[in-house]
Amino acid sequence: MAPFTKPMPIFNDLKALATGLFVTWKHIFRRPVTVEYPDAKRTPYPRYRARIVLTRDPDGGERCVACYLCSAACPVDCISMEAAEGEGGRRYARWFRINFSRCIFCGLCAEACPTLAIQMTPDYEICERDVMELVYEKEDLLIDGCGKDPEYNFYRHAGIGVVNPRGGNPDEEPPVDVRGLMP
Amino acid sequence: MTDLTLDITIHLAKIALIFFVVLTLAAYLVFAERRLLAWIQDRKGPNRVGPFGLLQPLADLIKLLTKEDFRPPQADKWLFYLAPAMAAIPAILTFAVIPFGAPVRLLGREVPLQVADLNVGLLFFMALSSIAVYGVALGGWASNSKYALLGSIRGLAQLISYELSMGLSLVPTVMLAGSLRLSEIVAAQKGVWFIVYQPLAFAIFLVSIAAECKRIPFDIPEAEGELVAGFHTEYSGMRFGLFFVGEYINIIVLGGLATTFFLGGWHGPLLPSFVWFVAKTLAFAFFFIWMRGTLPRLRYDQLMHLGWKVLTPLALVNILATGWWLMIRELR
Amino acid sequence: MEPAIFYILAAVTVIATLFAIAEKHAVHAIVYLVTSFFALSVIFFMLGAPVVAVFEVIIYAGAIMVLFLFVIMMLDLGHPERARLPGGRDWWPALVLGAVTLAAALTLFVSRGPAASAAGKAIGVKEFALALFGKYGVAVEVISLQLLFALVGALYLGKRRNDRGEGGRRLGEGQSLLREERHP
Amino acid sequence: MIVPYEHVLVLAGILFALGLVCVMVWRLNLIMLLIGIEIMLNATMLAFVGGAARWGMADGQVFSLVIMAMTSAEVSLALAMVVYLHRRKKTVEADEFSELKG
Repeated sequence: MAPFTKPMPIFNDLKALATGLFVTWKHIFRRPVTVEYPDAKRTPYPRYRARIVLTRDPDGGERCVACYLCSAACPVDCISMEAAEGEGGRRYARWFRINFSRCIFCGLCAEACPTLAIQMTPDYEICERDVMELVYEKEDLLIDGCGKDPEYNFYRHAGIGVVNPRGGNPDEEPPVDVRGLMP
Repeated sequence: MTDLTLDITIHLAKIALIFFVVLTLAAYLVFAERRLLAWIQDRKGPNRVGPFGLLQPLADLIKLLTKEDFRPPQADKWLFYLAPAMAAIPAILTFAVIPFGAPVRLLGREVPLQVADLNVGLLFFMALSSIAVYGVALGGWASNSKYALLGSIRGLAQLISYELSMGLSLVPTVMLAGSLRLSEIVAAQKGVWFIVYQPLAFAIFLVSIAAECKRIPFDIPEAEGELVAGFHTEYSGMRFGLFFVGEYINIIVLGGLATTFFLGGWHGPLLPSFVWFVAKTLAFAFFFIWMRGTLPRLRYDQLMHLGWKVLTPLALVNILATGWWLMIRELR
Repeated sequence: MEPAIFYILAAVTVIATLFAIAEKHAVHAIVYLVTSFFALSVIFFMLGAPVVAVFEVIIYAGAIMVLFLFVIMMLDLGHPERARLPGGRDWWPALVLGAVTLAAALTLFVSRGPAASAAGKAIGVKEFALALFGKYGVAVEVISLQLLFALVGALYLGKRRNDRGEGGRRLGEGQSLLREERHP
Repeated sequence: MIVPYEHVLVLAGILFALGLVCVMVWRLNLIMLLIGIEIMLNATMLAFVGGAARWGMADGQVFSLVIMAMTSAEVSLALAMVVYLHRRKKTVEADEFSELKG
């Protein structure tokens, strides 16, 4: 490198240092962006993903049909339930449990739910001293309202139960006898 | 009251005053650093304990005192217990030779505001700063942990390297003042501060003391992100607190020394001398915090390059130039 | 009062040195030795040599012993269980030689007795500096040349040569050591 | 001069003897050997400083400073040697390096 062909790099270095110091100096007097949480609370957006609830029909019945799709979709396996059948073949969950100490609030359960029963709410303040209190049972999860889609009613679209036995519907083949295919 | 008792009383009072003021300042420097860094980063910083968070140092102290005092089972017991003290004591001892105010008249006698006016005051400071290496080195070695060992080896190399440029940058001030006695160095700056004559030496000294007290652009010995916490990885509770408070005492002491050597010590118009000294020292502390909020950490090889290939030769050239200048002034 | 302090410091020096040479753990030995050097430096101060006292701390305690510590830490020599302890045959010549030297010192002590001490005046920094750079200016030059040679020699020894297998791989080790050596 | 010069000399003698014993006993360990040399040099310095105080001349102090400078040169070279030897044989025991023994 030939000397004196370009300005000495030390001046550039000093200028860079001074620039950096000036930037931080300006920031000292800038207004802090801190929200002092317990005193001042920020309103989250409506689609914020926090505490999970089970919603009800517009008629007041439970939406959940205990199909296990949310449990299967859950990446950390924090949802468990036991299915039961009411009169007329109406399925429901006998018990339904979400372990919030495991839940990562990814929202995959709400995506998976065919009946829009499981939904996420913006309520993010669910800390507990005792970890066992984070295991929410069905009574804790079930709310009275119908959540985000107030018009939706799964059983009104689908009907309850299967009317005829398998293959008995008009445009349906009889079931294949798997044993009959064997040599 | 005889003269001797009075002397001893005044000395003890000065020592107690220095202990109290320096320790309080160090504790509040931690708080000030957290607040200032927060402002630089557009945050608010600790403001919950007491008005404006002013009781935060007390809360920190209580927290540190009540924490578990843990010693790794494989550690070297005595050196592990000794190292934090070795780090903190030299820092506060250095204050013995710093004149922190003009002599005052007290009980009918002239009392210099300085604990010990050694005729080798500057060398005393150099000696103590070279002793401060042991706290870092032995603390890291005695922990018997690989991060701590790496941190302490880095610390050793860094402290020794920058001590050299620090000492060399102080030689011109000694040449100008004609004495190693700190009170005479301050007296020589009554008219013009040495920073006017020696801006280069001041810059070298500033960078070197930043490296000496392991502040952020030079915090290689404790680099979080590489070495967990460096040489004090294994320390907890009040032993860690001693390392920590030693670091902040070091900032105050080195700021006071920079004031003494280059900014005219306690000289200043209007206000009392003590206030001037504290104000200048705190300005240095503020500068260090500001630097911490601005600059990223150097790499190890960059640090060594800066110390050995830039600062030390520059300081040597500066000594030579000062010598020539003084000789020419003498001849005229 | 000052003689009493001198004797206490002398005792500290001797005991710390004794511990240092009896310690098989190199790092502990260095810590003891630093203690001994501290006491010795205060003795120097009391003997009216403040500059030597301070340089004892700066150079001996602050640089040379740190250099030892650095090498021990870097080469991982701080394992007393791995070190070979001196055997019995090593002790005898050492004890004999030490006893002879000690006896000579004690003879000196006994034969002359405490003579009246001359009132030597303390030597100030200025006087010391005049003697160092005036009368012994050549010695300073010689020493500086010697330091330069030591620097070059250490540089040569610390350099990793590439013709030996692993050369150049662990470069940082040798380099950082070299940088240490320039300090004293 | 706070104490008689003889007492200073006796202290220096004891320190020198201790250094000598250290060198003789720890012949195997290069590090301890160097430490012994340091102790002996310190004893010499003490004798010089005591002499300077006894006769009120700065010469003894100058000599102790020269000794210090010499020691730092010596130690830096010796430790560089130790590092070099450790790199060759992974040990610092003096007996391992006896290849030129006849």
